[in-house]
Amino acid sequence: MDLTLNDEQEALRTATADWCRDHMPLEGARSRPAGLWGDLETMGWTGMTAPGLDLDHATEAVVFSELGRVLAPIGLISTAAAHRWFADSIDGKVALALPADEPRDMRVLDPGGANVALMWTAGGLRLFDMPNDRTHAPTIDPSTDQSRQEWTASVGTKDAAAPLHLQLLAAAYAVGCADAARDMAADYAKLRHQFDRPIGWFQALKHICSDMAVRAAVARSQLHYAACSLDARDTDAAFHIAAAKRLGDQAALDNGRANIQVHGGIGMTDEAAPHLCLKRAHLLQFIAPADAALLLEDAA
Amino acid sequence: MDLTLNDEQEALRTATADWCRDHMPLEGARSRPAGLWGDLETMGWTGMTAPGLDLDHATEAVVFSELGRVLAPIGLISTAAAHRWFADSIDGKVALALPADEPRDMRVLDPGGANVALMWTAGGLRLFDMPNDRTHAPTIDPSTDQSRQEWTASVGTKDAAAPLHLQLLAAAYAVGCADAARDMAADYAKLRHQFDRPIGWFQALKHICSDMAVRAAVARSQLHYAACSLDARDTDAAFHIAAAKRLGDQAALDNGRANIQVHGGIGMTDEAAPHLCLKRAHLLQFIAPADAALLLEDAA
Amino acid sequence: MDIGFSVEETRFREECRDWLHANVPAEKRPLDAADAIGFDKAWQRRLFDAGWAGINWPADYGGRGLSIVQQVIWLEEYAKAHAPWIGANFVGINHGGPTLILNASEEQKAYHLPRILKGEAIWCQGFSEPGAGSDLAGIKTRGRIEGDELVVNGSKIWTSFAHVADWQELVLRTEEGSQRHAGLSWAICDMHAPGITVRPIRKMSGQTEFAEVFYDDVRIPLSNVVGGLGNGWKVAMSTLSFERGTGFIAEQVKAGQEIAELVTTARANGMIKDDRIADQLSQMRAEVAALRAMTYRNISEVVRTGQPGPEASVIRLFTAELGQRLERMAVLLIGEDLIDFAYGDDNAVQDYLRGFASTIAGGTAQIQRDIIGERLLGLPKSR
Amino acid sequence: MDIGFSVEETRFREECRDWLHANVPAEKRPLDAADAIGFDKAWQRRLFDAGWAGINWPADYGGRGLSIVQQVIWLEEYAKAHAPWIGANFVGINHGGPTLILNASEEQKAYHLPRILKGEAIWCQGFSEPGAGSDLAGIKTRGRIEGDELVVNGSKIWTSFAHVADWQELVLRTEEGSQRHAGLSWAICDMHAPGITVRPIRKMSGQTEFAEVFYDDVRIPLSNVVGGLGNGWKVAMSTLSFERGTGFIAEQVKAGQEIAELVTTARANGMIKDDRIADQLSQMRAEVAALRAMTYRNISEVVRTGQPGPEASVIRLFTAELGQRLERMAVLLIGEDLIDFAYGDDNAVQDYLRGFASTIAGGTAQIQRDIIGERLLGLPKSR
Repeated sequence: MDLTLNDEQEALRTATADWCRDHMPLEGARSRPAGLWGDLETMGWTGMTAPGLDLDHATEAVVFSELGRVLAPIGLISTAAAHRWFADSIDGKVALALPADEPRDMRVLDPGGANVALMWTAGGLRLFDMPNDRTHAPTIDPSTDQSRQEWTASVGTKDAAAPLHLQLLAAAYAVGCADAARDMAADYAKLRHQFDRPIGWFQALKHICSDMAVRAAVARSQLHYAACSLDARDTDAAFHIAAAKRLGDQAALDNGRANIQVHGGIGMTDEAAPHLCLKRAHLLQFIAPADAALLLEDAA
Repeated sequence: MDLTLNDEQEALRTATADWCRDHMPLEGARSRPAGLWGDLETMGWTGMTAPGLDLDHATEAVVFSELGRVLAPIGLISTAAAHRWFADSIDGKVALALPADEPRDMRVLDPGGANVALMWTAGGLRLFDMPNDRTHAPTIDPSTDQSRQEWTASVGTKDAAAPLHLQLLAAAYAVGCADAARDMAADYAKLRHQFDRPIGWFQALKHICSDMAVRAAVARSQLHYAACSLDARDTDAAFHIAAAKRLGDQAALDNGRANIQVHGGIGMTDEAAPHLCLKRAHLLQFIAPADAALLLEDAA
Repeated sequence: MDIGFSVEETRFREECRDWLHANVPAEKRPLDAADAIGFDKAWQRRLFDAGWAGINWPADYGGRGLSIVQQVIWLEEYAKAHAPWIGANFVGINHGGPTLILNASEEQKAYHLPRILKGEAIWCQGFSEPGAGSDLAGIKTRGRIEGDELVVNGSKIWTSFAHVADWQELVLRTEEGSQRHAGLSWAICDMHAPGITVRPIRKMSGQTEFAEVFYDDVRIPLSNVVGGLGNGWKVAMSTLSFERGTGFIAEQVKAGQEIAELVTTARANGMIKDDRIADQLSQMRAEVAALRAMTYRNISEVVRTGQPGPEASVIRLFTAELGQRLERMAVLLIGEDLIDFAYGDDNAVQDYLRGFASTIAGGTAQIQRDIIGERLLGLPKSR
Repeated sequence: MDIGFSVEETRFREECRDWLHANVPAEKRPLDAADAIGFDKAWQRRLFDAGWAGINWPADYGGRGLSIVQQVIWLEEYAKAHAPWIGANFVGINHGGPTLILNASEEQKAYHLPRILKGEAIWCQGFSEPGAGSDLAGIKTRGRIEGDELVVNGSKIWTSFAHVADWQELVLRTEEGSQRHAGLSWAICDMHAPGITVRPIRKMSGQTEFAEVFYDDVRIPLSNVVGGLGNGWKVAMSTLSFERGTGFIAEQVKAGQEIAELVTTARANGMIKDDRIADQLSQMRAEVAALRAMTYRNISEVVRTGQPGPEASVIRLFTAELGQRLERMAVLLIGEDLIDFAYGDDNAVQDYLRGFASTIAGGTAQIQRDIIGERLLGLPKSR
């Protein structure tokens, strides 16, 4: 039993964070450079657990929370899951389809540059072809486009671990998003002065930041535990991953809101970064959401 | 339209507060002197709206929130309502029966010295005889005993205003209880020093107190409005009284809890007063509770 | 205590209702700023001509000179009739005008008040600065006295309608080296004066309705100072006190409309069957009712004593936080369609995003809690 | 990262489980204090004799010298087996003993540690004072040095088990005129010494398990000072750091049992059909899982680096607040029977009332938030 990062994980985490700082900073989330996807593939993040690389989910969750922290493309989640479960059928970027009931149109997130979309449902993953003649519309998250499409031919997997895998990656993104908001708020609270002091000196602001730290730490611990439980193919893995997603989603949203309050007027502006975390957090609520009923089921 | 107290109301409020301070202080709630009930009758609080005195409910609500502030006997609520609606059938103190379904035993609050108990249900008020051979047991609220009894003969009123009247008085008690906790906390926050300052200087404590003030002010405003709406026999009176009870109950409970936190270690002791407010607040939750569904009904 | 209205007041309410019913424009207020200004001015003029502008403003300056209760009745009926937001006239009607009434010279009042009421002069506010937000006394924009003029340098931020405004209520430091609340003055600044630059700021909801304003040797006649040189803090506070009077009526009525709509929506889409949703809606219905009761209580206090009671600061905080809860519920009821929000959309998501301002602008929720603790409960000052 | 246990650890867990299964007393720990002390001592002796006392304490002083992970396993199995609360041995086992291990002389350790492990010596704490609660450095109890003794005067408060304790971990001011953290010492005080008076304090839940302790010229040999004169703050902090290590295991396992019971109860009485209840229970199940994950993570940190990580302060606050949420839910599920609570009852209402202590004792939730903001996020110190 060891829930700290091992040396290899720590090295990968640091390398991811360093690369993101230089090439994919959060502040640029709404207009990523054209060649970015190629770089992400080169870095190996699109297929960390795919046949060939075969890293464990714990390591993947650590890396994906770093990616989530800079609001990396949503398509990375679906692409990484697709490479693990449909390695033979795909090549390149895979967009993320939200669960829908036939024949209602599918909503596909981050469709740019993708030919197929991966749909998550609690019961499994399915891969759908995407039409060539599609229009991309904005979403609330300025980093993410969407398209709508009709139901097409699909391949699926019934492996129970597959939807858990995607849910875990989405949880990692949420934890990263919560971390980002916390750090942004704490940094601003040190920098910004009012009444001749840094605003973080005032308990009212300090405690908003402390609560952000609590939420992020709680969610991150559960994320790591959940990733390990998936690696161990624990019978409880579904429970633990759902718990991680729920806590991650809450942390992302609550921290996203708190971060704006800490920033005051600046936090409401479009040019400052806080709203990017908030809007990403809202989008994440709809991606592989945790099933509350599952969280009530008897532990194994 | 005037929601401030008129001169007569202000005079009655002050007189009530003064009398309570001298003869029925909050600190003595768990052991009231034997002759107290006679004094309460003499002061006229047991029948303010009864035939003869005929004060309005607005005035009664103002006075009852002062009584609730010192955790006056629960039986005052039922006695005042019974004198209004069953003036011919009763004399003296009336205990308060919680709603129950026949044939389950009735739970009767504050039975000491009473021969009859008034049961509140959303549909009406009913008066029950009480057996002579009964035992009194404590409740969570150290100021209030209870007894159990079987169903006896009863008289009832179907006047829709009757249960509203009792609910209004219970709401007034709750608002008073919330006020008491707020004042106790604010006083202690000025008195108690830590780190060479009054603890109320620290925003973390100050803001707990501020939130108590908000809850109490919100509940009190609604209480006054609700009382006026009953006096005016407004079609919305049931809604406004339910709203007042709900907000009053919440304010009493939340302020009760917050007051203990502000007091720290002392707040957890039996000899200090904060727990008296908390426990009264818990008891009040069961007295004429607000119906959430009613609060959703269309406004008239 | 009494929640009824007099016969005269009830008749007045009917007059308001009738006029509004016949005159509220069918078209919505334009979203585009350039179109909106024309709309706002025309609508304000129509209100003035029909006698609905400045109901409780002095008759000498174009008002009706009626009671504050009548003003409340008008505002309630106005909101109930879904009459258009007064938009660009907001600052003049709700801040600038009332401040002038309380503090300005006869000459200043005679010139400005009728123009505000007629929608001829648009005002904006100039209080906050990049370094002076919650700490309003940290103002650094300075006005050097040269002859009979102030020469102004510095900048203001979060100024709504700066790009269309004719006048600005500008609080600036007129005494060199003065600290905090001392040495500030409240001046009427001509927004068309040379040396003023306006930089629009885009909100996270997409609009650019506020801006940063820069002053480069802007000249303001000393005769435009209101309430005397060095009395700026006092003058500015008098506006805030007004805000805490009738300033909440519109928000309170709006909250009532919003909760009614939310209940209707939740019934229609079935989400009301979720006990969590139903419970929150019940809670907010009770809170909205209490907000009206508090507002009435506060108005009654103003009628009785001439000024709002100490609980006015509670209304401010409660209104802001209740408003945010309503907006969050509205967004929750939308479900997945939330994702479709895009800059420029005028819907519940936009209201939600804009709503973050309500616990920030005009004193953060944290500052409000300090004020409540200190003024209402007598706790020691933290700052 | 890995949540599995080694073969050796798994075998150890089975040993714990087997022994506990066979030995956990059928009768409950007595509620009456006088009976409880005999029970506590006998049970601790039984644990010691079977080799379960001080699993990770040094073997030289009666411990087993095993790993911290094995200690965690023992504590988990202990809680899962519903083994009795260690009661009067709590301070010796969880505070006094660990402090001595980290700071005491060979002689002090050799004398006290085995007696603690065997249940022969009961310890109590003497940190808080009437005027020094959240502000622990405000300690005023003073020890004047006379020859080779300290002569102690003052008082302590919130001392659990003071009336049955043999020894006290007493933090007092040994340097006259010293301020704050300086000039404090940590001494072993004989609770049977002349000059000590114990006044029991009744809690709002009815128990008198804690007390105020008064010192009137109480003499303590200087040889009972631990860690050197004037180093009391450092010594006391080392205990707190221990608390933030394995100190939460029992609470974490208990939280797991509580949430399971709440779900069972809510299913049985049908209240789980209320979406609000179901939702809160789901939420708490997720939170309890996260608490275990955090605790494991913290233990892993201790194993790896020898001390808990900075997030230990988060565990403390989260445990306290989650515990209160669980207790509130338990009381909610009782319904109207809550009314029947009376002093002396041992049920969910008592747990709820006692639970108010968890955001007060050992540092209020407010102080914990200061610590998290300052140590974890690097925000400026407020005090």
